[in-house]
Order: sequence, then structure tokens, then C-alpha cells
Amino acid sequence: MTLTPLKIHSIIEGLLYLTGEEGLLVEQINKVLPECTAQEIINHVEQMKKDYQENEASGLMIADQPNGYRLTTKPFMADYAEKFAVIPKTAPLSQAALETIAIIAYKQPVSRIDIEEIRGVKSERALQTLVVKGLIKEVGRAEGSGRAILYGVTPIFLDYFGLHDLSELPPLAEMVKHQNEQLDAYDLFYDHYKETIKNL
Amino acid sequence: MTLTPLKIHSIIEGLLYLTGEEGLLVEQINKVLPECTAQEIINHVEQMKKDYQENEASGLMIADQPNGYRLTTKPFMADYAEKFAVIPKTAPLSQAALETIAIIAYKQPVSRIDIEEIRGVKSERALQTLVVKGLIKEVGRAEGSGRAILYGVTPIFLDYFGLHDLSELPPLAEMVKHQNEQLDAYDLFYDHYKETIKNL
Amino acid sequence: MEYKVKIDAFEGPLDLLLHLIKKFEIDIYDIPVAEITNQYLDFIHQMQKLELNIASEYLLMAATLIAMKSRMLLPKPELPSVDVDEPYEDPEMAREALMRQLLDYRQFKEAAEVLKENENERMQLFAKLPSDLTPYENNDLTTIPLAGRATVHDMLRAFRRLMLKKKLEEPLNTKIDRQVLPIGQQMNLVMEKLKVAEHPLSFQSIFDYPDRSHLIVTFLALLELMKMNAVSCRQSENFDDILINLGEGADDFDATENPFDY
Repeated sequence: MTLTPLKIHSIIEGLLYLTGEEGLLVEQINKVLPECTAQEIINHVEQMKKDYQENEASGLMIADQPNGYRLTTKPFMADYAEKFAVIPKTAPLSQAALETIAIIAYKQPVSRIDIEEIRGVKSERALQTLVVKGLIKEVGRAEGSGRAILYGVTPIFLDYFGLHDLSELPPLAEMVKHQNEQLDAYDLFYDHYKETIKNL
Repeated sequence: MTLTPLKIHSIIEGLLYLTGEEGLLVEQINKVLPECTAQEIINHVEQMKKDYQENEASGLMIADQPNGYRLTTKPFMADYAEKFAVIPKTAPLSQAALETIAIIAYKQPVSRIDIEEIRGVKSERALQTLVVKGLIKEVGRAEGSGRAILYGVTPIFLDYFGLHDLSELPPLAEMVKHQNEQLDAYDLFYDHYKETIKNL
Repeated sequence: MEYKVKIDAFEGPLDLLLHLIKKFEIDIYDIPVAEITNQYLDFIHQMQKLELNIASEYLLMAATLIAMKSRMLLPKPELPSVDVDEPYEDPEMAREALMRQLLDYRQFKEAAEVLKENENERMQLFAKLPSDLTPYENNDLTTIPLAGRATVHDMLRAFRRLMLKKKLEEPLNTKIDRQVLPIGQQMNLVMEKLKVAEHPLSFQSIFDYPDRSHLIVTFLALLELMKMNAVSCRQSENFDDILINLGEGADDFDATENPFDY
């Protein structure tokens, strides 16, 4: 028996409900619905996302998370949800932490010194906060005498910012990627860099 | 501003979702929607019940419970829930759960209040998740008037984190050297987390 | 010029410079060093109270700007300096380096803005606790005994898990074949397997045939053999496979006499 799209939607909705804040991986849906390909499942979920969004009678939506999805209440529900007082409040990241994690996300693996050079200020506290929150992690050590700690982002980073994977980060200009190369190379890239910057 | 029936439905749906298996009293809905009478709320929910029942694309339904309602999966979902339940659990623990279990592992026996003092946020939900997963359990009651529940980790915790016994947890004293107690404890869990992610 | 902004409104000297560049509509690709230095120093002077640990970074930038400005006022030497003690530093290079630094920083600042929006959106979204799936699991992982001899109850659980696993792996023959396989015959088969193997066999290996009715019959046969003490089962560790061994009553087991051959 083949499942109708409506039936597939209902099954995915049911699973999303059961898993709640834990969320559901595309792969897990696939195990329950082996008759669909991963791409078909993604297409179904994308359609469901639209349906929720357009359905004014629904207070629910589907949010992205690493390799999967999670059923959540719509943003307008936040006020009503808070009246229940069961929602743990988390403080948003400081500006310093946001700048630091942006640098790590784009340039990882990256050392504290690299980050401080870009930001022009000490970034130790911001790094510490990010490590404690599990958003970044030591991913290795730099070559050389100092053996500086190199940082990278974690899956929690993706989850925190609602991304499926790092490719969903908005692209940065070309130059930044080559920033560490020789100064000669810099001249080569400069014109292109200037253009890309303007287009941002 | 008066709320449209659609808006009211969406708010009730959102609240039903957030309270999950616990369910929602008509009285609680009334507190969030003071502009409706209790009878109006009942009428709205009865309409929503019908909508769910008739909506083939939905795997959810509203069930009655004393003085209230509960959002649950439709009966046909049981088969799929079973299929889902036997998939090896790879979903990592939430950040809140990881923090909470780290505290319990190092400081057990420990009460909810102790944990909340260390984390600085309400930790009831995290504790609940951990109990359901069998990673922690009640190990006694505190002395004194409150007789607060004390939590400790279970053998499943050791298994889950690939430890032979608790002595394999990195000693706290060593961590203090690394700036902050929480850091390494976190890393320990994170490594496991990463592995699980990799194995997906 | 009256600044009502506090120093801690800025993330550092680069952030402050970007602010000044925007405020005075300066072309970031052609920074007038003299002007930006003056604006920067002005701002620093306006600060009633600079916390020393924060101030150092701002003061370092001030010194860099002043050095750059003063070098620009000096005539360029005709030949590059060979004096090791006082190498000539091209102020143009320094200016370009500053520009590059500012552009770099600005990009990440913008990226941080995007992340902040994401964070803010994310914080508006709430989800319920995961449902307790144990009723669907058909086995309660928390109550499996840690070690020792497995009970019939454990076997039932293991069996259910096995059925579910097999169900996932391949579609089972759902049509019920009525007694194609008598229990007695299957009891003999299990005993034979154990005798031939001469070592305990795993629970999984006994159920090698992916058919529901076959599984059920084999399982019933095994239960009957346990009752007769012809086999014993043990589980060495939590979640381990159950091992089936010949029991004390194995010798008494008579293959020809089986009451289940109906």
C-alpha cells in the first residue's frame, strides 16, 4: 500500500509532536517511512512548513535544526507561552560574544589571537561564555611554539541559530577567506574585494 | 482588540502543544484568554476537535481529560510511534539537560534547588527529561522541612556516556585549572555528542 | 561636539572608528587620517571616566593614529631607509592596513547582526518536552536487570524487541500460515542446533528465519524447553544478547516424545 501525501504529512506531524523540543532528523523520518527518499521527505516537510505558516488557525510552525526539524509554537505565541511561566528564559548573547562567534563560524579553526586581531579587543571572556554555552569548542592546536587553542563551532551553534548546516550562513566577501595570505595576494584580491564589499 | 475565532484557535493549539501530555485545563486557557467565557472556550475546542478529526493531513487530535483537554497523536500513529521508538536513540541531550546532568554527576545527591542555584535558571524540565530517559533517578530525600527530592545518576548514565564508573569523570580539581569548572565537564559530554552526530 | 555615548556602547576601538566613519560620512576606502585621528581623540577626550582596562585598547589605537598622522606630515625619503634602528614605515601602507582591518571587522560585525536576528527569532519559538516513548518501546530499558540469569520475562522482552527489529528490516509475511511448523519439531531443531554447536548460542542466532509465524513457533519451543530445563538462558550484561545453553535436563529430552506435535 502506498501512502498518500496527506497521510505522510499526518505521520510526520505526529512524529514531530512526539519528539517535541528534541526535534526529528530527516534520517529518523526516513526509517519510519522507508518508502520515501530523504529528498521526498524534505519536500514534504517544506510543504508542511508552508501549510502551517498560511494556516491562521494554527499556533504551530516547523523550525529548522541540524539535519532535521522541530515543531514549535509560532513567534506570536511567545507572549501567551510566557504567561504559563514554564518557559525557561535564556539571556541573549552579548555583542562581544556574537562578534566572536561570527568570526569563529566563518574562519574556523581559529585562535584567540586571530579573533582579537580582527575585533581589536581582548576576547577571552566572550570565548569563555561561548564554550560554557557549548556553542564553540576547542578543535585543535595551532602549529608552532605557542600551540594556541583553535576554536570551531558545534552542532549546538547550528541549533541555537536555527541553521541546518554551516552553508546556510550568509556568504562573506572573498577577501576574508584569503586574509591570512601574503600581502601580494592581497593586492590581487583587492579590486574584487572592494566590489564585493560594496555589494553587501 | 478582539481576537478572531481563528486567532483563538491558534492560541489554544499553541498552548495545547506546549503542555503536551500534561494537558490543559479550561481554566488555564481562560487565564490566557480572559476575553472569552469558559463556555466559549469549550465551544472553540469542540470545533477544533472536529477540525483535527476531519483533517487527514494531521496526525494529531484533542482528547478529553478532567476539566480540560490534551493534544495527542491519533490512534493510527501508534504503529509509526513504535517504528520510531525502536530506532536507536541518537538525538543528543539538550543543552539544559547536559548542564543539569553534569551537575548531578559531580555533586550527587543533589536537589532541584541546588541545581537551579548553580545553573541560575529553572531546571524542572531538564530534570524531567533526564528521569524519563533513565539517566537520573531519585536517590533519597533531603533532611529538613521540605524533604526535597535528591537526584543521582543511574547505570544508564554510565552506559550512555561510555564510562565504567564515576571515577572516570575528569576530577573537578583539574578543571579549576582550566579557568572554569563547567568547561571540561561540558567537553566530556560534548565529545560524546559529537560522536553521536557523526554516527548519524 | 557633544557625545552622549558611553565608551561601553562600543566593542572596541575598531567599532568606535566604524561609528565615526559612519557619523562623519567618511569614505572607508579613502580614510583621511588627520580627520579621523582628530575625531577619535575628540571622542576619547569626551570620556569623563575611562576604565583603565578598557581604555588601554582605545589608547593604543589613538597612539597608532597619531603616529600615522605624523608620518604623513613628514616628507617621504628619496631612498628607502637602510637604517635598522629607524626603518621607514610607509604611512600609506599603514593606512591601507587600517582600512583592511576596518573592512574585515565590519563584515563580521554585520554577520553578527544576522546571527543576532536568528537568535532573536529562535528565542520566540517554544516546544513541548519530548513525549515518553517507552509505552511504544515495548520494553523498559530502565528495569532490565544488570546481570545474572535472564528470566522468562526478559526473554519475552527480547523477543518483542527482535520482532520489532525484524519488522523494520524487512516486510514480514503478514499472512498467517496455520501451523506449518509444529512446535515439537522446532524444539527438536533447537536442541539439535545446541548439541551440534557444543557451545551456547545467541538468542538472535536461533531466530534466523525472517517469518513471523516461524519466529513465534521457535519462541514457544524455546519457552517449552526452558520449562523442561532442557535449556537454560543467561544474560551477562545489561542489553547483552541472551545466550542459550543446554540445560541440566537436556539429556532427558526425548526428541521422539513431543506433546506439541498437533
